[in-house]
Amino acid sequence: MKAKVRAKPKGVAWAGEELSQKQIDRGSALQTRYRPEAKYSWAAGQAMSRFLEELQNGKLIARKCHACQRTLFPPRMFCEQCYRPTDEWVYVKDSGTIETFSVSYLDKDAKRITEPIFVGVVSVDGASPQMGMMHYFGEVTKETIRIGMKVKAVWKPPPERTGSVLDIRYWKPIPEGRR
Amino acid sequence: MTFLEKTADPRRLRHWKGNVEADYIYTAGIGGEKMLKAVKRDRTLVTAICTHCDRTFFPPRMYCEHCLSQIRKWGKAPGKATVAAVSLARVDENGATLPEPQVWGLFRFEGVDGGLVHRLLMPPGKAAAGTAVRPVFKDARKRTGEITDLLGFVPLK
Amino acid sequence: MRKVACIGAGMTLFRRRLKETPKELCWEATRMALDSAKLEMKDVDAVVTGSAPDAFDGVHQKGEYYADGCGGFRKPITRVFTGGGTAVFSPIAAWWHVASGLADIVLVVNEEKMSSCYPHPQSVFAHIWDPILDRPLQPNLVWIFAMEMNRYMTVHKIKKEDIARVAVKNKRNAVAHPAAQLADAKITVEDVLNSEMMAWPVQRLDISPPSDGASALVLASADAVKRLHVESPVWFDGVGWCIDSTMWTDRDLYFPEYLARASQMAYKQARIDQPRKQIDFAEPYDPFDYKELHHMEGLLLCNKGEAPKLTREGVTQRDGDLPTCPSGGLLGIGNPIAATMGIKVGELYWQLSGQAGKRQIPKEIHTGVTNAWGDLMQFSSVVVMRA
Amino acid sequence: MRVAIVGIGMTPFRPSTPEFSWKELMYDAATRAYADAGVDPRKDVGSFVTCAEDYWEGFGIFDEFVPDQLGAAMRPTCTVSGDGIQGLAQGAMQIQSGLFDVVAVESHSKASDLLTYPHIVQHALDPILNKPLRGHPNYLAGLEMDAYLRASGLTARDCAAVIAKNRTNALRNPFAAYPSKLTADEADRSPPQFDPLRALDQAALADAGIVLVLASERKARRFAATPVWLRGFGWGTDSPNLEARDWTTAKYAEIAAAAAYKMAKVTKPERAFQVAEVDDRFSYKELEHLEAAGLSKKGETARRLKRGDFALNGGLAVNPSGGSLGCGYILDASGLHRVAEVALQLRGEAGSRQVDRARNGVAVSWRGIPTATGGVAVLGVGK
Repeated sequence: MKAKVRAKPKGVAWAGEELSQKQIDRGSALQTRYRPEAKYSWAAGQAMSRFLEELQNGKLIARKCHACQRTLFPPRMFCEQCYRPTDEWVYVKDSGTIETFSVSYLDKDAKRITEPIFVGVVSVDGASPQMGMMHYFGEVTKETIRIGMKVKAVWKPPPERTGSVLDIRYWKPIPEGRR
Repeated sequence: MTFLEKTADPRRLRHWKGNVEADYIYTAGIGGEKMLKAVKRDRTLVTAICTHCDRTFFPPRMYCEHCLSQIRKWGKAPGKATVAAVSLARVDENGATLPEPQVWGLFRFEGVDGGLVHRLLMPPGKAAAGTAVRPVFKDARKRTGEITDLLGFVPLK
Repeated sequence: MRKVACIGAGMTLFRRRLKETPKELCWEATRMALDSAKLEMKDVDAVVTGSAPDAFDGVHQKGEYYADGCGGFRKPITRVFTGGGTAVFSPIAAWWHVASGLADIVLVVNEEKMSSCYPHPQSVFAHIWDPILDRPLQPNLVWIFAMEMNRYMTVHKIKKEDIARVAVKNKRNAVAHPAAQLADAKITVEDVLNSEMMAWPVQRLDISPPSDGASALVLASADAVKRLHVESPVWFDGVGWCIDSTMWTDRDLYFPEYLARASQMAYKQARIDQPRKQIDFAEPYDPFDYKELHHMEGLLLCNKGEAPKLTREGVTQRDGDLPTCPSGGLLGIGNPIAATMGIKVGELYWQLSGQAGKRQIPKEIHTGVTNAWGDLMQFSSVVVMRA
Repeated sequence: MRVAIVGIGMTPFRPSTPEFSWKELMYDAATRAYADAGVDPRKDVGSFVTCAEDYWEGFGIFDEFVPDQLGAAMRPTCTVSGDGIQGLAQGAMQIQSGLFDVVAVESHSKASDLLTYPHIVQHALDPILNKPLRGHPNYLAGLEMDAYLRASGLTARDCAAVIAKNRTNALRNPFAAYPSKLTADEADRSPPQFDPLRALDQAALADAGIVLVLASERKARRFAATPVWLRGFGWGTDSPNLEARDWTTAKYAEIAAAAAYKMAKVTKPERAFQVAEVDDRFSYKELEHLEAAGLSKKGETARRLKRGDFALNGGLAVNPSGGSLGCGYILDASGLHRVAEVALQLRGEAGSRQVDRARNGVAVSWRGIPTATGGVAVLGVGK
């Protein structure tokens, strides 16, 4: 279709009144401020309650589906592929493989930080292939970290654990040949 | 039920706390500035007039919600309003009992589509629909261009 | 299945911060779309709207709040929401309003006002993650892209400069778009590669900017197209959408399988079995430069890992054999999440009806495809349109 | 093309459900619906629709967290940020457009996960005009009740009769969270909270999940259960601006009902149905919705209520489930629950609350304050 090329779409008015940060800061554009109180206490439920309990014990736990034979990590009470309840709890190892990672110079509010955060996905030994969790990596540099690197969880000491993914401080490299 | 096993020990059921909060700065927008700047300046309540529908709106907007025409004509609401509905809130948004009921009203202006939901500043026992009222404002120096520049409505007499 | 056409479109400027309220942005886009279709609200049977997280605009149930700006006053109006995928999904929802026979003329309005939340829209993105598994790690949105991009680059051994070429192409294309926020006629690959490192491998110029904006479309049945004597309707030939599992840490991020499924669904309806040959141009969703490549592969426009090569060879330039993002894309025009409908489905409409002005693809075009992508690297919506 | 409900699944309503995550609650409801329909979601269901809002759930993009527990991973799935009947309508249109033969529609409430409900409702108000005035947002229901009662001639005592009827109906519903043997006199003495609105005029929050399986006419007859035909549906919105909307008539319900009745070819709604599940988020809303949906003529509602017309076997059973007042208010899932209850009644599977000879029924929903949006679904069995 090339017949009727118009300079602009029919009947247009590209509307929009741009404001600068200055206009906001000085209040020359009227504004109303508000902070919602939006607080939650999510029931962790069957699968995540047990997962958190085991983290506090310094262990990682998964659920096995007898139909597809997968070991599902993080654990869930149902298998999303077979659509049936999962069958048993199984412990998996606290070692694994870096599937992907980033070296972040941004914090959660997009503020710049100078000491980068090493973060990524670690697939966990003992779970089905490529099943894992997001976490931090430590004792690495941006030169040494790579996809495929073998890593092991560094746990907080038991009294400091609360039943959280943060009970693992980070995952550190396992020297080659020491698995 | 649906899972093959569930814990029967309620102490093992965990909860996880969090929020979905941020700070917001809402711009009053084209219609909002039209209204709030006039309140701030000289306590005028500006109306929007849709010449296509032949309707007058308060609060004023940049478009008519009936026909989506752009509003190009502005007017002024009467200084007098009528209470169309009343409610006495006895609890606040945290569920706490208020020492005195807050009186809320729906206010209508004659010849104007719309009106305002705001506070009715009179004793709870006397608040009733049908009361003739007028708006009251903050002192000029304290006005910030927000809806709270309007303190509420008081009975005419 | 009734035939459905797009007969009008509109959008606001995309800017970092606009004065208008979300309602007013909706109205501006809606008014422009109605004017372009020469219609009024009395002609419209139903309204569909799309917007991404309520937490951007900062209003709970924001689809209700801004409904009047979309023409929702005393009409059936519905908001659909599939994360970033909403940009191409709400037109699909409007499509089924018409295809089912329920409505003849439907308005689609998408809006996003990201400048309302402080300190940064990215703070709000913290809430899109799983509260127990992910949020304790205080994630930043850019991590998603960095992790996916790294996986994609590593699996296919892709060089960063081949990804940067996408940002350069789109920001240059955007110069011709009247709504563009970050068009740059002079940008080079070196500029992208030298821009600030945000979260390796993602740099500042790999990213589309957060924006305020709205866009709107008018959809009509074949009967209505005839009745209204529409000059150049653009027909919806196929629609598709698909979501992958929530458990994103259990998936290989190198290829968007869910997009391939959504594409197959749409191509089947459009009777397309060789997409690379039968599709003349594409508007793949490009919030980040590598995403355009990822989506070209997911749209089955090339083999896995081949998209960087096509880009390097100039195939995807506006005057190339398979132009991609002739609009300028999210990278060049801006990224008010759901409102990017105007530069995806909207651009397909403008291009295929010959109304794209300076952006008009020079070759003869008959068929275009677009997609949007959303949720946790998990969802895609696809629309195929024909002149 | 006609569309039928062929599968119904719901979890019991509970004030809280600490044993389930939101995913597990949804799985529970979906499993029951698929078992009822006799379908395998991985093979037989073409598309999935969920009705949810981010702030109800506590997520930025709740859509992410939907597919697995519905059997929807790697399938066409979407969120409707709306009421259950709006979601039902989208599912029906997907079938009517020829895309799919079977669609699952889900909605749920995990209100017990939400600690600051009144604040969230306040957060839905216009940020410039209303939000800065703060306050518990139910003052809006108080204002509307005042406006409606004076315009309709109904009284707070009539509203108390609604509360008593629904809480008592709920005694016959094993899934209800708030059944009680309550008289209108007792309800009338409930302490005021947003006068004229009293504590018991407000339905209490509950958790529950609802899933319906829809099928095209072609497929519907292959399922085990009696198909319940979705004969008509509609939805509508009045002005979202508090100041500009109608405060004495539920315009959205009028618009929705007009569309649904047109589709279902219902010309005399007040005589067309044996059962109606009508939004009763607040007691007065049941009466307002009955009138707006044409189920009771304005001016006759008080008399008909007193005469018992809306009782379980009074001619038009209104909220035999117990409604939101008796079952608990489950946010946007309320609309889907109303449809589910009507469908169970029409199947003759409503147990001790079964309405005699129920062949045709209607469900009316509302999205709650501060919205002016609702839906209507007309259901029937037989040809």
